[in-house]
Amino acid sequence: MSAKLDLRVLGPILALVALIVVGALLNSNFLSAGNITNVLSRSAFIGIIAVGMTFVITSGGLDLSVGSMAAFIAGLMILVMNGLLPTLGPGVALVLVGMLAALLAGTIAGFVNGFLITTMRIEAFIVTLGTMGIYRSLVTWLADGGTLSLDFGMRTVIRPIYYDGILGISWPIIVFALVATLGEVIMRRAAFGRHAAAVGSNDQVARYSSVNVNRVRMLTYVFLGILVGVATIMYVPRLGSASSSTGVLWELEAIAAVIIGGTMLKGGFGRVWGTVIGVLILSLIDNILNLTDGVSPYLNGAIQGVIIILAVILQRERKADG
Amino acid sequence: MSAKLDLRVLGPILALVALIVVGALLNSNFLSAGNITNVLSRSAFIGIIAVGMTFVITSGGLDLSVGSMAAFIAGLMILVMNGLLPTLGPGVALVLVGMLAALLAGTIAGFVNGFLITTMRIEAFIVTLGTMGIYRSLVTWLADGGTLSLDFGMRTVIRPIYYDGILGISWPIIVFALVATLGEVIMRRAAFGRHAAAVGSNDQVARYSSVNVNRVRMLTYVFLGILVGVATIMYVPRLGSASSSTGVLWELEAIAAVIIGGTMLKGGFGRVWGTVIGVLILSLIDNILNLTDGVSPYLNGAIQGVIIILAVILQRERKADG
Amino acid sequence: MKLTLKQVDRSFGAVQVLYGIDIVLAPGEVHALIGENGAGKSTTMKIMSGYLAPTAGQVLLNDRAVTFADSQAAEAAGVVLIHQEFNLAEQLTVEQNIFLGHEMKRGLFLDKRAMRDKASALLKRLDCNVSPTATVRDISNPDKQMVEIAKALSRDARVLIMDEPTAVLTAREAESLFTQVDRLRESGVAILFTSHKLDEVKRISDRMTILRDGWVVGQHPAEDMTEDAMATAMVGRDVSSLYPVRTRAVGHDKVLTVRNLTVPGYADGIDLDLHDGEILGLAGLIGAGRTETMEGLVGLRAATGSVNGKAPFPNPRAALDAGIAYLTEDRKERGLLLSKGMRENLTLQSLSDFTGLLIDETAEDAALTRAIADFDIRAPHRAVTVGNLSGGNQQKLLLAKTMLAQPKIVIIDEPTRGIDIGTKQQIYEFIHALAAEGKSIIVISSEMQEVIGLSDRVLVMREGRIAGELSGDTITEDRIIRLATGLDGRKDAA
Amino acid sequence: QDVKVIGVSIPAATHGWAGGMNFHAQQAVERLEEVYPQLDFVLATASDPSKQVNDIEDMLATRNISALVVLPFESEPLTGPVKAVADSGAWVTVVDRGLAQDGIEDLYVAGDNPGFGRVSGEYMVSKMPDGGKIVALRGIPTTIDNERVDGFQSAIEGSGIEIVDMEHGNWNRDDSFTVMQDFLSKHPQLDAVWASDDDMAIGVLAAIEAAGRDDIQFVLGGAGMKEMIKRTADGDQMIPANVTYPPSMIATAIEMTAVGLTSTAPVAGTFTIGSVLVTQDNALDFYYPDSPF
Ligand SMILES: Nc1ncnc2c1ncn2[C@@H]1O[C@H](COP(=O)(O)OP(=O)(O)OP(=O)(O)O)[C@@H](O)[C@H]1O
Ligand SMILES: Nc1ncnc2c1ncn2[C@@H]1O[C@H](COP(=O)(O)OP(=O)(O)OP(=O)(O)O)[C@@H](O)[C@H]1O
Ligand SMILES: O[C@@H]1[C@@H](O)[C@H](O)OC[C@H]1O
Ligand SMILES: [Mg+2]
Ligand SMILES: [Mg+2]
Repeated sequence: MSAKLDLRVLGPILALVALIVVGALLNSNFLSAGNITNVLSRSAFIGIIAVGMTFVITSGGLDLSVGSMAAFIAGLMILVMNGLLPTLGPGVALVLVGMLAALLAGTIAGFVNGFLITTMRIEAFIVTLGTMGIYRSLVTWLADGGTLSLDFGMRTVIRPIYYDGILGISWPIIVFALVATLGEVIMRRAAFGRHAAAVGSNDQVARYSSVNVNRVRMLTYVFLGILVGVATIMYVPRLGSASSSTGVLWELEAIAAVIIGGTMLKGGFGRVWGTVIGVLILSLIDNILNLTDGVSPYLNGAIQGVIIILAVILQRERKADG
Repeated sequence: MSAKLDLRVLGPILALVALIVVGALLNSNFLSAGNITNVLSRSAFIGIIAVGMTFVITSGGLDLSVGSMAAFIAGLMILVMNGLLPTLGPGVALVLVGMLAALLAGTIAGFVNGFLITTMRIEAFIVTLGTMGIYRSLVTWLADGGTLSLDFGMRTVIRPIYYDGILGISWPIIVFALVATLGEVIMRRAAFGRHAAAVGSNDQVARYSSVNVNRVRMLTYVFLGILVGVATIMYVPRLGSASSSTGVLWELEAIAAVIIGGTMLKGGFGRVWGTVIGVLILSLIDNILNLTDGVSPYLNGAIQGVIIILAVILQRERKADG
Repeated sequence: MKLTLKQVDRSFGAVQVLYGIDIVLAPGEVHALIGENGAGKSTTMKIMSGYLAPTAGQVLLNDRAVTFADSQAAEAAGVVLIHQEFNLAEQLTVEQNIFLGHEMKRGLFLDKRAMRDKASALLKRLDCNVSPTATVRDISNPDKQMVEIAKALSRDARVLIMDEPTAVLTAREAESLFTQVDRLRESGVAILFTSHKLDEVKRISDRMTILRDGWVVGQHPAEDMTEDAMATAMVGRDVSSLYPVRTRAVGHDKVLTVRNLTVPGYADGIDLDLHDGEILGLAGLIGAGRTETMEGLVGLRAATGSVNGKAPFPNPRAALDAGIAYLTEDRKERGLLLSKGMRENLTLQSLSDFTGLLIDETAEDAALTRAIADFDIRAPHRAVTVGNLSGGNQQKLLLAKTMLAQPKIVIIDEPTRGIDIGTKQQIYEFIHALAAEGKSIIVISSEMQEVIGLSDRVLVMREGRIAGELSGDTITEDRIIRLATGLDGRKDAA
Repeated sequence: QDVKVIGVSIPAATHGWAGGMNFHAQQAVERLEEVYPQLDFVLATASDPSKQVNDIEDMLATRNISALVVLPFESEPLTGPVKAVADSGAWVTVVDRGLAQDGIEDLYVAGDNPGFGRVSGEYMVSKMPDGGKIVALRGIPTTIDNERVDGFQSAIEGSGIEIVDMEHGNWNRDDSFTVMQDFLSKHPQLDAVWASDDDMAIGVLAAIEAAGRDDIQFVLGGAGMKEMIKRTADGDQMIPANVTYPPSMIATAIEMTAVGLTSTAPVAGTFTIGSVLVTQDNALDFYYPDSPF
């Protein structure tokens, strides 16, 4: 029992440590401040989304739409800022309006998913597969098949949100850390986290225990939508543009991170810190592949696949016997 | 109870009929023999795979790797046939060898997924996300980033497998119909179908009822792997080539078809004929969009998304009250 | 608070299961609801507590008609139901389950310490020493039941309704529960409970209502009713001789020889022999490891040692092929597919007997017809989802399912849990009939009387080992208890 | 002597042309590593713009690159990050798709997408002086595709050629097969097809052949896939021409960068690889049987 527990807890950590050791051996710059900042900052997008995904999955749901949603929100945020630029001028006010738009759009998008899943009682897989197609289409349409770009003057104003920070720690890292901490606290210390797990474990029981099951489910999707908005706020300053290729496959990465971190796909148990480790593992695989030569780039996907499976083998439960 | 049952049964059929009516109204060629043959033949790949996916999902599993697996097997089949061409010459023997190779590769690929999921006890989502990356990478690598093409002489020999048929019905349609019928019979009338549903419904109960749970799970993946092989055998003759873009997103389409057809994503209940309808719905959406003017092609994805959700709304269960 | 049902009817689809029920639950009174399996006890209780709405008639609280929108509304009004089947989230801890939906908070955050303390206190009051931080999935059935009870107690019920709360409890645990019931009665709570253990009904209730086929057939003060009278009122016939007389002697052939069977963590060095036509009782306290031993024997758990001179069965299929079937004590999680119909459940274990190339559904239907008759399964209709069968009828279906596989040796874990007394008698007769055919049976039971009444020979387990063997006249309650608790027998039990 | 590192960042091989480009990049790297012992190469392939930015960041932070050769997935998102590389003092070579801001790169090996569309359009007009009905297949929705389609449309303007239908075939054989089948059901009479890419042309040809339609006189693909060039050279009436957009431009760029880094030869500036019309007459000049594309 305790050995099993330890492995499930230690598994992802071991995988992460192993990757770090490999990285450090392969390249002396791997542990440089610059590289660490790079890896952590870029993990923030998927990371912030994956924290929200942890709640959705814990409560027995799934969201395939987050990647397209991020693209759509990024496009919207850019359109709003470009549109208001003549009125508000390139300054903090406009940035704030852009952020607000992103958060609002995320909230609404999360609400729409939640509504269709809870009130209309459609499988989450189908709903979010549908909205995934819808958002991807909409951003392509908004961009007329091309790229939506933030006005160039505005870009310099907004750039610091991704590239600057305080005390040498960049904003995306700070925001990711805050979101993760908040998520961990809510999962473990707030009634909402418990209710999410209860709903995922057995929604009948939860309902009979006076938990408002639909409300909890709905909130997980809204919460995730808002976090997609937050991730987008970090993303737009980095690239200053959005297109139909923005956020492609983010949903799979986020879900993979959640599961690598030890959350159960069937719901009932979630671990936010595990998700953070899952996200870091996925980012590091990419980073390490870039540190080395000699492997055909065609095989990157294969190596990623193998490492993902290995990372999870480390934490599998013992052969069930009862 | 009975009203609900009817809706769950009728839902997908209604959606299909609605689509057919819309198609016929929008374009007079929609119901032409040519168009019907086109749509049905194209549906065969996803359709054959989705029949296998129905069993996997019914028994509580999932397989994200089928699209890449199809690409990889197609690549392999082409390499084998090109390689043996000098020895065997361009004839039926070589085609048979190619088919055998595809079936064998499918069996092995299904076995590998099944082994990692059952014996190694890793989440199906992670295993098949991993193998999805692996197969995609491998086919890219085999093709050196480009396209693997069947020798030109061979192509004419193999072409009839996709384009010809008997009594005016093309082979892919015949094979799809056979696979679907067989699947339906196995699901409803064979012990294996019962066992798959039992395992997906409650694997403990199945185990206590002397059902070899791991064997059933394993067989669903192997069965699916073989069907991916069969789908590939239909696919290669069509264009005579395979590349890293072969089979992209087939997994999502197959899973969506299964769920639109009324099989439960959580497992425990599966309906093969529903899956067939799901596949047809998805194909028809594409077909109708191509036959219609006036909609920006950028919005195709959005329309697809909306229709998928609508199709499932038609069959949702009534609001549960416990 | 007083709760009244007035002329309550309830139907499921076309099938009516309750007819004009009148019951009054008075504050400070323990009311028992008794009746055969499927009589409508659980349905009545669900209506009282807002889980189901009546199709006709009224629910009154303190003489005012109320309509509970759902169970939360009932709970808010002080009416709490403990379900017949467990109603716990398996992946959550004991403490999380007890406070689910009613978490204690300090500011924005959960007050985990307070909840853990209160959970401990509640469990202690029930003499249950399961840890509040244990995951429910990992605790035993009796402990789950105690957690359910603790959960209900934590809700400060004014009307407490308990649906077969003692079905999975031992006499000792049931006694702790009754102590709490006495306390609640004194504090003016109105209590309704049901049980198929009529001695308990006698022991704890003040009044009782007897249901038969959805009708109230009698309401009496408890002191007016003997156990026999209750049984007769419920079943409509005399059931005083519960245990049949053996008609055939135990055979001489050993059909099962187990040596040094060890299930890591649960059982250590178990030896046992079983003869043809023998009924072997396996007694012991809950947690003694009886279930795990037998699960190890039939290949449901990893085990070492020898079974008939060979290694233990690798899986239950192999055991069944050798003619050994095990009937689980946990019908909900391990016994039946609750979302499927009776036919699929009945034939699941013996599907190969119904399958040539395809499943012979006609033969399956015939088997179901026979099972319904043989085991007196009362279902609203043949296509019913098994989860909608009454608890006792689920148990009968489970028995029928195991027997359909035609085992030569049957291991029955808690055969009559939740079974009404009339059917109990039938099941005992059935077990005897099996033995008379030369089949051998191992019965695990926490009901002392059952072990004594049925068995030719009894093995008593304690802490994973065989503490002693009793046969013939030595099979007495006293001897069993002494062995089970360690007063007699092997002292080296670890 | 100091070893200098050249980073090469390109989109992954997600469709035929990109596969060819990947192939040429790897060939060039292997070849140049032999030729220049003082050079090291780092090659990274990205499946989306964001991943490409990651790759470039990693090259800068961990591989101390002295030069970057980049074929931007998209112009806009790569502009900032590539500028950061340029600002760090490294040499920057941009290939094919330009950046959104002028003057960042030292060397620009440019493909000419509007030109690609224009040449294709002009050829159509020359083949159908009296006009006609055509259908067009588009690539993955991107700026490249938009530029090509715009170039094509302005070239056929007023010629009497009418595009009766246009859908995305996503530079993919299977998608274009499906789209073309449906176009054939919908339009009983067509004169030609602008497939705009050779992968798509293959799907289109298969659909036409299966339908047994003989109203369509020819299909114009693009990018110069070897099989298609061969058919043009052999005088296949259905594929009378091609328009180049050589995936080997990446190799040219890498090589020029290597030269620039190791010698004093002047390689800076813009080097446009124009899109050229290929017909039976000159087809053999564009036929590279050893290339995978
Ligand atoms: N949801 C339902 N749908 C259909 N029939 C139901 C449903 N719930 C209960 N029934 C039927 O109502 C009848 C009464 O069931 P109930 O559970 O109240 O019996 P019970 O007296 O509690 O029996 P037991 O002692 O076996 O628990 C049974 O025939 C049962 O099958
Ligand atoms: N010493 C113990 N303390 C607490 N729990 C225990 C102990 N021993 C066993 N258990 C738990 O008690 C549960 C019941 O054990 P088991 O099923 O072996 O008992 P049993 O003799 O079969 O009793 P029953 O079948 O009547 O429940 C098991 O799930 C086991 O985890
Ligand atoms: O990827 C594109 C390719 O398919 C097209 O043919 O040419 C331009 C490329 O960028
Ligand atoms: Mg009951
Ligand atoms: Mg037990």
